[in-house]
Amino acid sequence: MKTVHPLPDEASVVPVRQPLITVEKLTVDMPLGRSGSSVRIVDGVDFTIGVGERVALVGESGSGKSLTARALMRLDRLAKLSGRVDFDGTDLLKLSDRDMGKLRGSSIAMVFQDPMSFLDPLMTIGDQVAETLRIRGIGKAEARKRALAVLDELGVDRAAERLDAYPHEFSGGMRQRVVLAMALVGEPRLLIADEPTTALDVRVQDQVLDLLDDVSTRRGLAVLFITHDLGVVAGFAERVMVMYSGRIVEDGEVASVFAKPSHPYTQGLIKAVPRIDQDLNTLYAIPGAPPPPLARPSGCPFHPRCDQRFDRCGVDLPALQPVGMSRVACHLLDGKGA
Amino acid sequence: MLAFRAYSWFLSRRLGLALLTLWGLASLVFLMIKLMPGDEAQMAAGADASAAQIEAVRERLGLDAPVIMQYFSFLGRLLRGDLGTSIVTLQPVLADLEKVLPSTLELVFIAMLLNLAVAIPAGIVAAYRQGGVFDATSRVTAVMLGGMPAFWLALVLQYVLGSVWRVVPISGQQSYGMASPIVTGAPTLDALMALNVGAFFDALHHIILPAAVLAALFATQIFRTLRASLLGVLRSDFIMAVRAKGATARHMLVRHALPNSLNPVLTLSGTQAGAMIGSAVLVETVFARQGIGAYMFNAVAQKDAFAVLGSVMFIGTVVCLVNLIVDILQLLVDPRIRAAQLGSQGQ
Amino acid sequence: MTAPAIAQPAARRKEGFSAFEMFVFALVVALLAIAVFGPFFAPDSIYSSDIANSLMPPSAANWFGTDDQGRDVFWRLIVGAQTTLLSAFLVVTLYSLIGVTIATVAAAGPRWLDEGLMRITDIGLALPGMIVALGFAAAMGASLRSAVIAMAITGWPITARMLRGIMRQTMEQPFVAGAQVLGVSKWRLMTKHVLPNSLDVLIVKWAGDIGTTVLVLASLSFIGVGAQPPSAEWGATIASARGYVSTAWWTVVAPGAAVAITSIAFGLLGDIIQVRRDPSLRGN
Amino acid sequence: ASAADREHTIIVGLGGQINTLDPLRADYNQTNTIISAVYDTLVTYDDTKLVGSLATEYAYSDDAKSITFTLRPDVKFHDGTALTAKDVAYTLDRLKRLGAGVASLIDGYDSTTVTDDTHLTINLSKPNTLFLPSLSKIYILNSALVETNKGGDDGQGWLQAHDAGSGPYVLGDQSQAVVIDLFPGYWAAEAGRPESIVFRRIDESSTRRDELRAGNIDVAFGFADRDAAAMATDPALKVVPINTSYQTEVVFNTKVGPTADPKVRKALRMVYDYAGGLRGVRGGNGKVANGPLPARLDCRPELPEVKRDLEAAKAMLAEAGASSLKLKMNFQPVFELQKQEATLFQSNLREIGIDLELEPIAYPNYLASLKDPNSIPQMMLLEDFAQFPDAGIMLVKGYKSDAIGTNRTGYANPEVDKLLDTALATADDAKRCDLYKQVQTILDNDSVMVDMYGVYKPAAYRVGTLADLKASMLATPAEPADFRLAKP
Amino acid sequence: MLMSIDSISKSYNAFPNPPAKVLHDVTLNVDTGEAIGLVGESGSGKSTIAKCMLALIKPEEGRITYDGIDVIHAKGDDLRRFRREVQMVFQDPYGSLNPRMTVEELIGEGLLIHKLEPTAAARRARVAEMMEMVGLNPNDMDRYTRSFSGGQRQRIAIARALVIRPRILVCDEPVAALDVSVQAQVINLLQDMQKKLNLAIVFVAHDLAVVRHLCEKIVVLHKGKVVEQGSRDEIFGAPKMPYTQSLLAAVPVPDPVVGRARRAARRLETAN
Ligand SMILES: Nc1ncnc2c1ncn2[C@@H]1O[C@H](COP(=O)(O)OP(=O)(O)OP(=O)(O)O)[C@@H](O)[C@H]1O
Ligand SMILES: Nc1ncnc2c1ncn2[C@@H]1O[C@H](COP(=O)(O)OP(=O)(O)OP(=O)(O)O)[C@@H](O)[C@H]1O
Ligand SMILES: [Mg+2]
Ligand SMILES: [Mg+2]
Repeated sequence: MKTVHPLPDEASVVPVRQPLITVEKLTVDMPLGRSGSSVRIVDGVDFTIGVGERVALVGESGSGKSLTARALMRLDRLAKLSGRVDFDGTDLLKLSDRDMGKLRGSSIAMVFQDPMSFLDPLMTIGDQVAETLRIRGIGKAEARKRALAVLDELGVDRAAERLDAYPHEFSGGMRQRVVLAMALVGEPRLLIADEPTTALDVRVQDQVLDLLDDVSTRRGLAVLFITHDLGVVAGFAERVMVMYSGRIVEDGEVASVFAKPSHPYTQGLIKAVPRIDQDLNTLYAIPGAPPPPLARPSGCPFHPRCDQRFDRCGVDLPALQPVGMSRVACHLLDGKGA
Repeated sequence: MLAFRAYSWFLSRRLGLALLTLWGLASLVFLMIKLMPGDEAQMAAGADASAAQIEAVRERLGLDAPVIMQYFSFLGRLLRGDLGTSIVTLQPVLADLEKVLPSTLELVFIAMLLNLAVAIPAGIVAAYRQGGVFDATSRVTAVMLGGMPAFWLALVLQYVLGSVWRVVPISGQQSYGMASPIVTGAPTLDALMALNVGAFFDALHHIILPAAVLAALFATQIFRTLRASLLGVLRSDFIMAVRAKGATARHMLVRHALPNSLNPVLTLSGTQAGAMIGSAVLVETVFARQGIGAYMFNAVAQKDAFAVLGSVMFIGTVVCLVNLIVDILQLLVDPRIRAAQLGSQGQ
Repeated sequence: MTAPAIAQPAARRKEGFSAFEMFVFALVVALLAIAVFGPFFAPDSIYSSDIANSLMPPSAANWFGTDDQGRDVFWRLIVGAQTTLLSAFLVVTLYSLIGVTIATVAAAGPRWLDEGLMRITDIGLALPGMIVALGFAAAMGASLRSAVIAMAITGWPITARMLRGIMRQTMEQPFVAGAQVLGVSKWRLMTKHVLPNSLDVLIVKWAGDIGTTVLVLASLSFIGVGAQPPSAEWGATIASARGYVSTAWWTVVAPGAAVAITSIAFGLLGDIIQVRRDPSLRGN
Repeated sequence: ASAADREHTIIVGLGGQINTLDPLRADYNQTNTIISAVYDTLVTYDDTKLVGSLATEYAYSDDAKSITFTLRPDVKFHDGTALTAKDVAYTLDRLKRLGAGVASLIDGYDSTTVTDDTHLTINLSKPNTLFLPSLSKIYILNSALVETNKGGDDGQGWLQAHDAGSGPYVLGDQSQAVVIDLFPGYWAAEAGRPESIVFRRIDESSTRRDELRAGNIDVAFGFADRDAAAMATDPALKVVPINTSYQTEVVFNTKVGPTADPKVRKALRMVYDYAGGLRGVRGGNGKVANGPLPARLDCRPELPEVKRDLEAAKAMLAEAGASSLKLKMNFQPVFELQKQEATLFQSNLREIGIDLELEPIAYPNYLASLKDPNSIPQMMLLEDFAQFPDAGIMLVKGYKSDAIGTNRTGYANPEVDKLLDTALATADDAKRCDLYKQVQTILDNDSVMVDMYGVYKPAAYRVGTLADLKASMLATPAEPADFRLAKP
Repeated sequence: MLMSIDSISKSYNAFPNPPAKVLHDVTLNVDTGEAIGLVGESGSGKSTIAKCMLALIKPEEGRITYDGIDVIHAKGDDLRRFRREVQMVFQDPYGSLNPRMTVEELIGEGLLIHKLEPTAAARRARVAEMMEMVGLNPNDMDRYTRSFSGGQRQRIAIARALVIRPRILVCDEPVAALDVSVQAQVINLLQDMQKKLNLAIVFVAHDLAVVRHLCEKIVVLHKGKVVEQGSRDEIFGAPKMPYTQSLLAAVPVPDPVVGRARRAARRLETAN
């Protein structure tokens, strides 16, 4: 049944793509209690995703990946957003709530981390998948038919029978397919997948990745893939953006970033992953833990954990600058490093 | 077929437990009454009865038997659906209850309707517009209403609305000449059955203030519970998923948020049903309604053992029944509970 | 290798109190202060009938007027605060103790014990509190003591039921298995690990219950069970004034307002605790 | 309600539960009020005077062991059958069989000899001059009707909601409220009786007041004095302080405890603020008492009113060696005014350093406590009243040493016992009266109670509905049969 | 042989359906000082085995013996010794520490209840020493765990388990909830401790790369059955069973070249 899609030859030149979504100086502030003060979680993020492009956003827990993703769809009711999110020529941050609502699900869709908690436990699978269409005024029978088609496409076996089942009756992998079906049924152009495989075990994760791979290729769908697992990135994405403490610290083609990571944080992340295909030695561990948004260190937020830091790191915030094919935010690359 | 068996198993188990509870309740109250001082035979024989007369009555009513025997004969009669005879009215307790129950049930039912009809929409709006003007005012109102003694509120409102402004009747269940033929005993229902619109509205007019007073305290509880529960649900991930599909606020609230936050509200209204009948005593007294509250109160005052037992058994039955209904509703609302309780894996 | 000292601030920062919260605290403190110290300032005459001056409207001498015995309504309210709040605290404490004990035993015990206790709890839930109070009043004489005991023995089932459910949930938490693996005794497991992590919700309930209990005590007085003359307990005060709504409104309004304010203050206190515990419930 | 129009209907606001309409239960006040209009008795009271009703003539035998009656010939039950001596016999025999309710009044009934339809003789097991007055509470049943509906309980269940009487009213529709309708064939028909009388239960005095003001009811009884005062200014209402046999009093346990000492009792009598209580609690609706029996009864001696005198009370207590007493008084919490009187007494006693604990007591408990002098409350606040206006019944039930269960003071005085026994066998009214007076003087000297005041029960009606409101000594405060429309 | 698990079976009640058997005749042994990896997909029964090993639940069939103690029926002194010598670290670093206890109380609890250190001062010293050892700052002893990060909590959990010097430490997916960077810290710590304390470790995980790093012996579970067990080299070098092979194949590799190649190969395989 499955079509096997030939993998791009990594020697081939990266195709020049039409930009689909362009994010400029995006910041996300979250309110703190009732005091009226807020904390900046995402701090001036710029990036572009081309039509049909697969981009991975990686970073440790709490670095702001999810908030960035949700900001693109304006899903956090409490978040204060600023900057520009240009989608197909319109600035999403300036749209009315109604118009934004129309865009959601049909132009941009989202798949979430924990498939269980992102399904309404009281509604049948079929209704939930069809809901995206029903909201748009499509008739019940038609919506159901299309839901069934998407579920079939995603390899849910006996899909017709299972339309009337409830989420709790599905296994983790199946649920993730359902969530994916919910996102795809509206035929969006950009899919934001927020850690869609983190809660799954390796084998199921693998299946879901294959699925995403197939669907995005077949539909020419752009995917923003959020994860903290570099292994997953390597096998799936074309481009990777590394996020640390609310900022992008490195952004480049997957091949070049993995081959020669520029930022010490990226280097650390890659070294810290235990690998099945290499000799055993002590794992490299980045010391310490990422800073919470309220206690970001001055200068480069990574400097307290960085083993290549020097004086300037504690003072100046490095900007994201082009370095070869990539962009990197690190003072080391200013040529003045150790 | 499988589902049917699962449901009947569930129901019979619940009914069994309810019967067990009722038996425990009956035993407890029986014991309590027998421990109370006062002589039933004397109450039956009359205040001025002589010792010999009292003894004669005692024998006739079977009160000379040891308490344990009385207990067993009480249980035996109970099994045959006989709640015993009141020593005050000298009537079968069941017959007495038939007269007073409909009125109380009507009051409690309408109060419950009012309670839910006000509290649920208010809770939804308050939770969705958390921090807004409606949220603030409704929360303050809830706290205020919940803080007043029910009978006090009843007295004050009765005076202001009934006696001074005359917008509602002061007391009673219907106006003179408005009685419909008794079918159920509940004036509103009887009026409906007699197709007497005037009588129906008259009865409704009489019940509205008592029911509102009774509902006030309970509505504040429902409101607060629903609001808290909804806030929790609104924060949950799948609500975000629904929003990501482009759903309108209304759709999201009605189709997703509300069903998911109903469970604690259902549980609460189950416990409220019993408490409402208990509180009905106060409201019935103030508004001069003839219900089980007044009957039971009188029965305790007169040490009318079987009347008390009968009333308590009735309230207990209602509580058990309501809880059973709540269980079933929870089952219907939530497929997970259905799976857990009925054991079917959704085939 | 020692990791650097933790840079993280406390997960939830201490927030200042809003003006409203300060107001509620002040109200509760004021009520408690009145309950504790009020009686020291009250004139002796609050227990002496001055029948010639009964049912006098509010005046400079009697701020809230006088009651049917000609006693000063204001001072009786002040003195009654002590009895009222003390009884309410007593009731809530008593039934909480019973409830916590039953819930703990049920949660810790074998299945049959749990089932048995829960059936007893069901019976308790189905038992109308009013009837038990009337029964107690008949057996022990109608007095505040009977009312308190009756409320204590009818109040526990809800606590027990809720707490047992919460405790069962808590017992599913991995840290409980962790303690079991360490070999802690059942007693320590329940008291040190399970109970402290289950009481949160109930503490909110109890704060609110103080107010509710004041209300129920008032209702019991209304049906003749409760504090007896010459006690200035608020419920008894309202109950005996109930016939004067139109003829001497001050005797009804003043104690009713006292009960309402108290119940509202403690209710709000419960709300505040709850919001502190779970800030998402906050309104403004 | 009924077919009668509102004009000719009187709606009564009645406090308290109407448990049953079985004449057996005429000992319940609410029951008695209603059935007094549905049934007839052999004899009745015109104010305090015993007069014939169904009986035109009656007489004790010389030994007071039997009574002969001559009945009216023209009395019909509501179903049209004639009332005869047989029905009287049936009624009394049934009561004796059942032994409950008003049966306690005919204790000592032996049998009835029916001579013919209108003549009969009642035989007693021992001389009992109280028997005849007691018959004023015994409602005569339609024997044939009860017999056909007797069921398993001698007709008790049936009589609950059905009538078997011959009185001026028949039981009407009982669905929402108790309704009685005029009986056209009444033997003593009089013009002006309402077509229908509706009894609505309204417990709270203030609610009755407001309903009366609003015109939803026409007449109501038992008002709190404060409400009566408030209504007195309303020109649409007429307030009538009904003076029957009610007396507020505190009875002592004369057998055990500190109150067994007559000196202590006497001292305590001098403490209560009679005038203050009457004015403050009762709104002046009453009169300070003198003597153990209510002032409205006949056969009372001229006893002095007790005066409040704290100094004398203290001196008396000192003399009795009981200066710092701790006492306990019971009262019935359902009666708000009694609670106020109890509170006042408590406050009065504190003035002379006596600590009085108040404890409410439910009526069944109180009755049960009377079975043993040791359990009789030390002091009990009561609003006492006579079931029928005869001094003898109150004295015999209340103070004879063998009246266990109704003797509320544990009083045992051979001299009183002897005087009362003599009275029970004395058919001559004047002589009997004299004996009663002697007993009352002894009781008063013995200070068996704090006799506070006779109380008048305010009743009120809407001007233009009733012509008047007449007090009744039998069905207090008023008998519906006495109602007359203002505009018939 | 320190602990032997001898053909145990375990079912969970699914009333009113028949009980579901989740372990079928599982047999495995733990030797002093060795690290065993327990791998398998979600629901394969790994946690169930771990719980049986700790006597948190009882298998219906089979025997579990620890150093002469019949674990399933142990009571009194035997049970106490077992509880001291076999310890556990859980997956969820947020739920597995009692939030109402300070770090000192948490780590010191074992010392207290097993009466290993009679005085409070001595216990404090031991706790400090242990915190030092797992890389925590002893100054944080009086704090509650809510302000600690996931990795730090896992360190506390490890310290809590190790302070009473157990001989076996069962870890149920201790790094699954942690970030890669922190995961490496915890794995290194466990490895370190195993060597220092001559500890036997039973390591439950579904990430084979991690298991490979830590364990010299691997047990592969599938649907409650042991499908393959052997040394690290056997399992990773030449897996015999297809299930093991599929597990291995699914492990992502953080290298675009290798990773894509592996996936392409595997997909061709499954497509055929
Ligand atoms: N509603 C909110 N209010 C305040 N702070 C928030 C809120 N949601 C998230 N945060 C904070 O924002 C930061 C980034 O959160 P985010 O969920 O974007 O991280 P993430 O990179 O997706 O991490 P993870 O891998 O754990 O999903 C965290 O420190 C989190 O505590
Ligand atoms: N308490 C329980 N009651 C009923 N079934 C259970 C219970 N605990 C586990 N199971 C079932 O037993 C099977 C094995 O569960 P177990 O937790 O041992 O798996 P696991 O290998 O640890 O999986 P994971 O990787 O998801 O933690 C699963 O199918 C699970 O649903
Ligand atoms: Mg995230
Ligand atoms: Mg597991």
